[in-house]
Amino acid sequence: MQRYAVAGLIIALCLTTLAPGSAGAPASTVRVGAVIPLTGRFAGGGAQVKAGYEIAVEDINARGGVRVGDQRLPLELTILDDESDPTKTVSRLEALAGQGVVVFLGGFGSDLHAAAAAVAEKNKIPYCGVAFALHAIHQQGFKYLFSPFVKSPDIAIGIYRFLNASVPADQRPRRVAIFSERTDWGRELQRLWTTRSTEYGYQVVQSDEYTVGTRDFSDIILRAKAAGADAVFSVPTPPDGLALVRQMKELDFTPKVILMIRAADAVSWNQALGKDGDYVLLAPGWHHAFNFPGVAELNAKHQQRFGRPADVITGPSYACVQIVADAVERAGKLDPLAIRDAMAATNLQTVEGPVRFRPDGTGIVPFVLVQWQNGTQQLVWPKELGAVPFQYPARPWRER
Amino acid sequence: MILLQNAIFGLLIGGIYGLGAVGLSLVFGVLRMLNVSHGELIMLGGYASFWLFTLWRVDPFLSMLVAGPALFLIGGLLYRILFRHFIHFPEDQKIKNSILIGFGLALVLQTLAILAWGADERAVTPVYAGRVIPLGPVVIPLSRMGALLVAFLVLGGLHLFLTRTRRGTAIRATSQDEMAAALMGIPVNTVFLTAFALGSALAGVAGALVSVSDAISPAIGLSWTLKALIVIVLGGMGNIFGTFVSGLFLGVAESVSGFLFGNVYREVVGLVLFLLVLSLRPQGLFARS
Amino acid sequence: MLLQVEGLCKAFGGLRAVDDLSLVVSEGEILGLLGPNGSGKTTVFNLIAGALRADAGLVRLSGRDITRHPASIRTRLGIARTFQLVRPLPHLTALDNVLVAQLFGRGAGPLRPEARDASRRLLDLVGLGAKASVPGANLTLAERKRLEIARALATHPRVMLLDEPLGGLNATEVQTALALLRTIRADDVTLVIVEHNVPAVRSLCDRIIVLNSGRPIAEGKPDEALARPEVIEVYLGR
Amino acid sequence: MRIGAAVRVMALAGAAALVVMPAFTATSVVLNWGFLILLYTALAQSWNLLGGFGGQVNLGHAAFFGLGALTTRILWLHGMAVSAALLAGTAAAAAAGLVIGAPGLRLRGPYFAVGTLAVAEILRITVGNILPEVSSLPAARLAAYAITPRYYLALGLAACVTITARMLAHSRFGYGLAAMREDEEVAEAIGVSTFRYKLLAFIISSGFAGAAGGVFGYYHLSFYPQFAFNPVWTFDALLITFLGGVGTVWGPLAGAVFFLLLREVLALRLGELHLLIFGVLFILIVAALPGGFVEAWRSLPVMRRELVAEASNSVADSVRRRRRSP
Repeated sequence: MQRYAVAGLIIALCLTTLAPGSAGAPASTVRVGAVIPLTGRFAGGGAQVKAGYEIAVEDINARGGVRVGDQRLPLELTILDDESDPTKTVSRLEALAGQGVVVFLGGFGSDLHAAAAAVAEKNKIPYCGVAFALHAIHQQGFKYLFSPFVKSPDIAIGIYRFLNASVPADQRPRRVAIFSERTDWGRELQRLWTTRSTEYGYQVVQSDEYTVGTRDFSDIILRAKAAGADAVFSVPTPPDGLALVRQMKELDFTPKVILMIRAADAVSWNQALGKDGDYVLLAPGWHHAFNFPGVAELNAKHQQRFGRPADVITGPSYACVQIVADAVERAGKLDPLAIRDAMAATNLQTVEGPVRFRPDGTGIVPFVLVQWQNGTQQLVWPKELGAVPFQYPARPWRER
Repeated sequence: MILLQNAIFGLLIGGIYGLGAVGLSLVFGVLRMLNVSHGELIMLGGYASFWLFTLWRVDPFLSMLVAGPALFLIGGLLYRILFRHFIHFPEDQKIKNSILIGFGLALVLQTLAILAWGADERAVTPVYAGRVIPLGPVVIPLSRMGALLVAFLVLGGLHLFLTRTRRGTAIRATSQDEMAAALMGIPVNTVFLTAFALGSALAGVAGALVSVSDAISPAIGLSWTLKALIVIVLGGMGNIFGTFVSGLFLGVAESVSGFLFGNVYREVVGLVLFLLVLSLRPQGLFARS
Repeated sequence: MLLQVEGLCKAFGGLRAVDDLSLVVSEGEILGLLGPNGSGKTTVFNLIAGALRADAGLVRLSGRDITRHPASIRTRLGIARTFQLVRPLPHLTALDNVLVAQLFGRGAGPLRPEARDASRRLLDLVGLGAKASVPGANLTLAERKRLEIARALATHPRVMLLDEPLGGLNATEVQTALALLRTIRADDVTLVIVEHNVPAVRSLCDRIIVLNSGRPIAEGKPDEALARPEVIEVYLGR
Repeated sequence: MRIGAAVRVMALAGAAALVVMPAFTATSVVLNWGFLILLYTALAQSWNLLGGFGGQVNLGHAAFFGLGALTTRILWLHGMAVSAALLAGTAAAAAAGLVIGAPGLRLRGPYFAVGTLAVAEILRITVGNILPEVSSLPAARLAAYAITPRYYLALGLAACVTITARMLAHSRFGYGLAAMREDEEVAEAIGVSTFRYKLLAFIISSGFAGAAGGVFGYYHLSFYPQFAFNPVWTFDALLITFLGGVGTVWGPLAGAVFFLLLREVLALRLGELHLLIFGVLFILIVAALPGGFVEAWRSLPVMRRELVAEASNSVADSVRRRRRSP
């Protein structure tokens, strides 16, 4: 008997939550929707994105909100979790679209972005997302997709330019091994790194593919070692990155340069690896040492909330909201199409520097490289944004 | 040489596969329940080890001694609160409902872990991590070798417990025939509780080892549960020794085939081997006949 | 010659459960299979019904070789069997238990009301008419035994293999069951029975075969065969 | 009887509402939810055909969903009509069911379950290796995208699978499956060719899973081909079936409505906590109704009768109670 009471209660509860929520009186706020992975495999990155959005919305609303035509409206941000599952991304974005959202903010991770951008395109609602470097998404003729974030083509040449500028010619690494993840992004970068290598004076000597979630990299590492590679480029997920570093140490393979985009983005990298995490380079698109206006305030707020300066993905996420607010102001009305056009014409100073968009929606943003030095992420490139010296070559594991 | 090195790494990974699966196998063998949140219990064990190390620099091999008992208690509680209600259901109902409860529990544990500790990947790197024992042309990583040894010891201890102690014998008797055990005066309800708690404790120990060799995050549970399922079926359901050996077998098979067929197909080849074994020995490698 | 077995062999590991067994069953007779526990009686049933594959030997039904046929085909050709440890389909009602057999046995047809009626008549025949809607798992042992027989009958068998149909029944139930078996025989169904109840066997069977260690040691009319010294030795010797 | 009539009326009304719904809702969110519920109903029911009616727990169902999705999507994007592409996807999945089922169904119980899981994982990883690029609808297709036809496809498929299940439950084939589920050896002994029946059920189940995958491939804007092979498709189907009532005709529908609505509503309302609450409610429901929704519904009249009996037979009850006390 009690069983049925419990069941009945839960079902009743579900029905009450089903009742339509407040539709929101039109035009009293600027409604912005974001679907972010807060649980599941991308949750770590999603948390950084969420922090950026929330702090930015808070800041803008503290300054009185967004001027739309002749009135000032606050931003109203709805954040939903998609559990790192693209089907849920779609259904939840559709739910937001149904609630009268005028702009979407993006989540984290290429596959979720790919799903989300298409929903935005279909609903004709502008979409501003960071934390995905996959360039292929931008090559489908989408009109509503904007991403003020560094993309694979820039990453591909950026690392070579950086090495050529930071390391004297006689000490440069020459032989590159690519640990290539078998995903579209991994392959995109592998292709670009390989094709652009010779013009900058490098040779890709080894290029092995692996699948996400691999636990044993010894064959790949030993082949790279045997090929005499002195630089390793890769875009692993955090667990794969951890495993790679550990096994490189066990197999005593210390290339002079270790580039691990994405895996080393989170501050937990250092906690997980200690000294072994040092010397690793990452290309996160942003760093809290940037000397652009607003960065110091962002860092202060982040420090207050999380006890550390803003994370590398938090900055670009913050910039997204700045760009959206600016576009809404210039559009002068809460019309997605007008906001889209305004966004395409963006020319704004943000926490990630001056941002403009190319016709394909990719942002013209600085390419940055960050290096783990003594347990902290230090900006090492570009020089004009406050970079510290690049520690080179990586010290052999045994001597740390 | 790469092949040999590969095989060694595979063996070390396989030890964790085996230990991760043994707990699930024990619970299934005795209770006929499939706890699909087993991977989440491994995750909790991993976090225990991570925090003990990060806050007080406790060595992960010591923190196993905390993670195991802690998960023993948690497992006991979970059994008392959630799983006990289905224990006297017919077998198919038991399996069905334990899967459902385990699914809900997995969601709860994952979300709690994110709320408490964030979603970032965690791992433990003690000072000796990455040290190796050179052995001719190949190397044996120290910490992972230690993990394999611990897995052996834990398994041996479990074996002794099951064969040499009264309670262990009661557990084995109950897994053979619940009704007969009850008629012989074995307190089957206590046995069920003990077996579930013990299975959880094994997950805790496995989790502590995972934190040394792998990454811990709230989302890792499902992949460990799936791997454990394959390992226990490969070894023969409910056979603890078989489970462990088939873990080693799977680890080596994956690594070696990664070398032979390309890294991206390592898991595929491991699974194909699994299916081959099933087709030749439909009751698993070490089934009790 | 309805059923014919030639040189049947079956070993489990090192144990020879059935060892070069040959026997024949004629149309309309009741044959008893006797023997101490472990003498291979149930294995013989399993081999004839197709639940086990023979290592060697032949099984023929009306001269047709069915040694390689799976159990379901043999059932459809007219061999029905009951199980020593009764096995009703637990979640199906008594009626549905019989109905499935009706639908799939020899001369099976589609699911029509007539099939259900026929099943109901069979339940009535075995005296389970009142239990038609009770799930198999909820029947008593005697009821399950009768359900097994009704289920086997529903496949319209030519020969029925009954594995200890009287086991575990009390005296009254045994009499009811014997009456039922005679009725079945009167309907031209040939019966092969494994049974330990010697008085029942004497009164029911036309002929018996006594097995020991998978081999026949005596054959003939019940009284004669049971009086043979080999048989007495096997039963009483140890 | 009265309840039976009420159910029939409700079912008819519900079906009518589902059919006309697109005409009345302006927002696509409701249709999206409707679509997902119908898709999951179809997928869960397709699992139920083998797992529920036939008792063969298939943990590799995602493989057939994925094959259907992949085949349909590729053919459709290459210019084939959706209907033809869907048929091809269904056929591909059914064919795979034959190829995998013929050897696989010789395994029993947990060995079959985990064996199919392994097959699905092999396919998932291989598809991920061969087709690592995201499959997005081209801009032109996006511009022409409408949810309504997808919704009707899902509705048609869900109806089709449910009707199949209903026919199955009342057919000779269904009786054969039931006998096999209860006791394979007995089923053989009464003339059921268990292997043929299992295989046939497996093929039908896979075919419908493929059709569901095809509808998904036609619906989803952008996903990695590998994603349709993800084990969550198996587990969601299994959970929904278990929750609603395994081996029943209406269980998958009831389970899908509850599962999807609760999950999506909580996700919209509760932000970060939604999975926690979902998990807790899920556990409570399972603890309260361990037999699933359909069984609970069936026992409702019994329960009501007991309630009435308790009220009217209070005298008899008290006598009984007195007798019990020494």
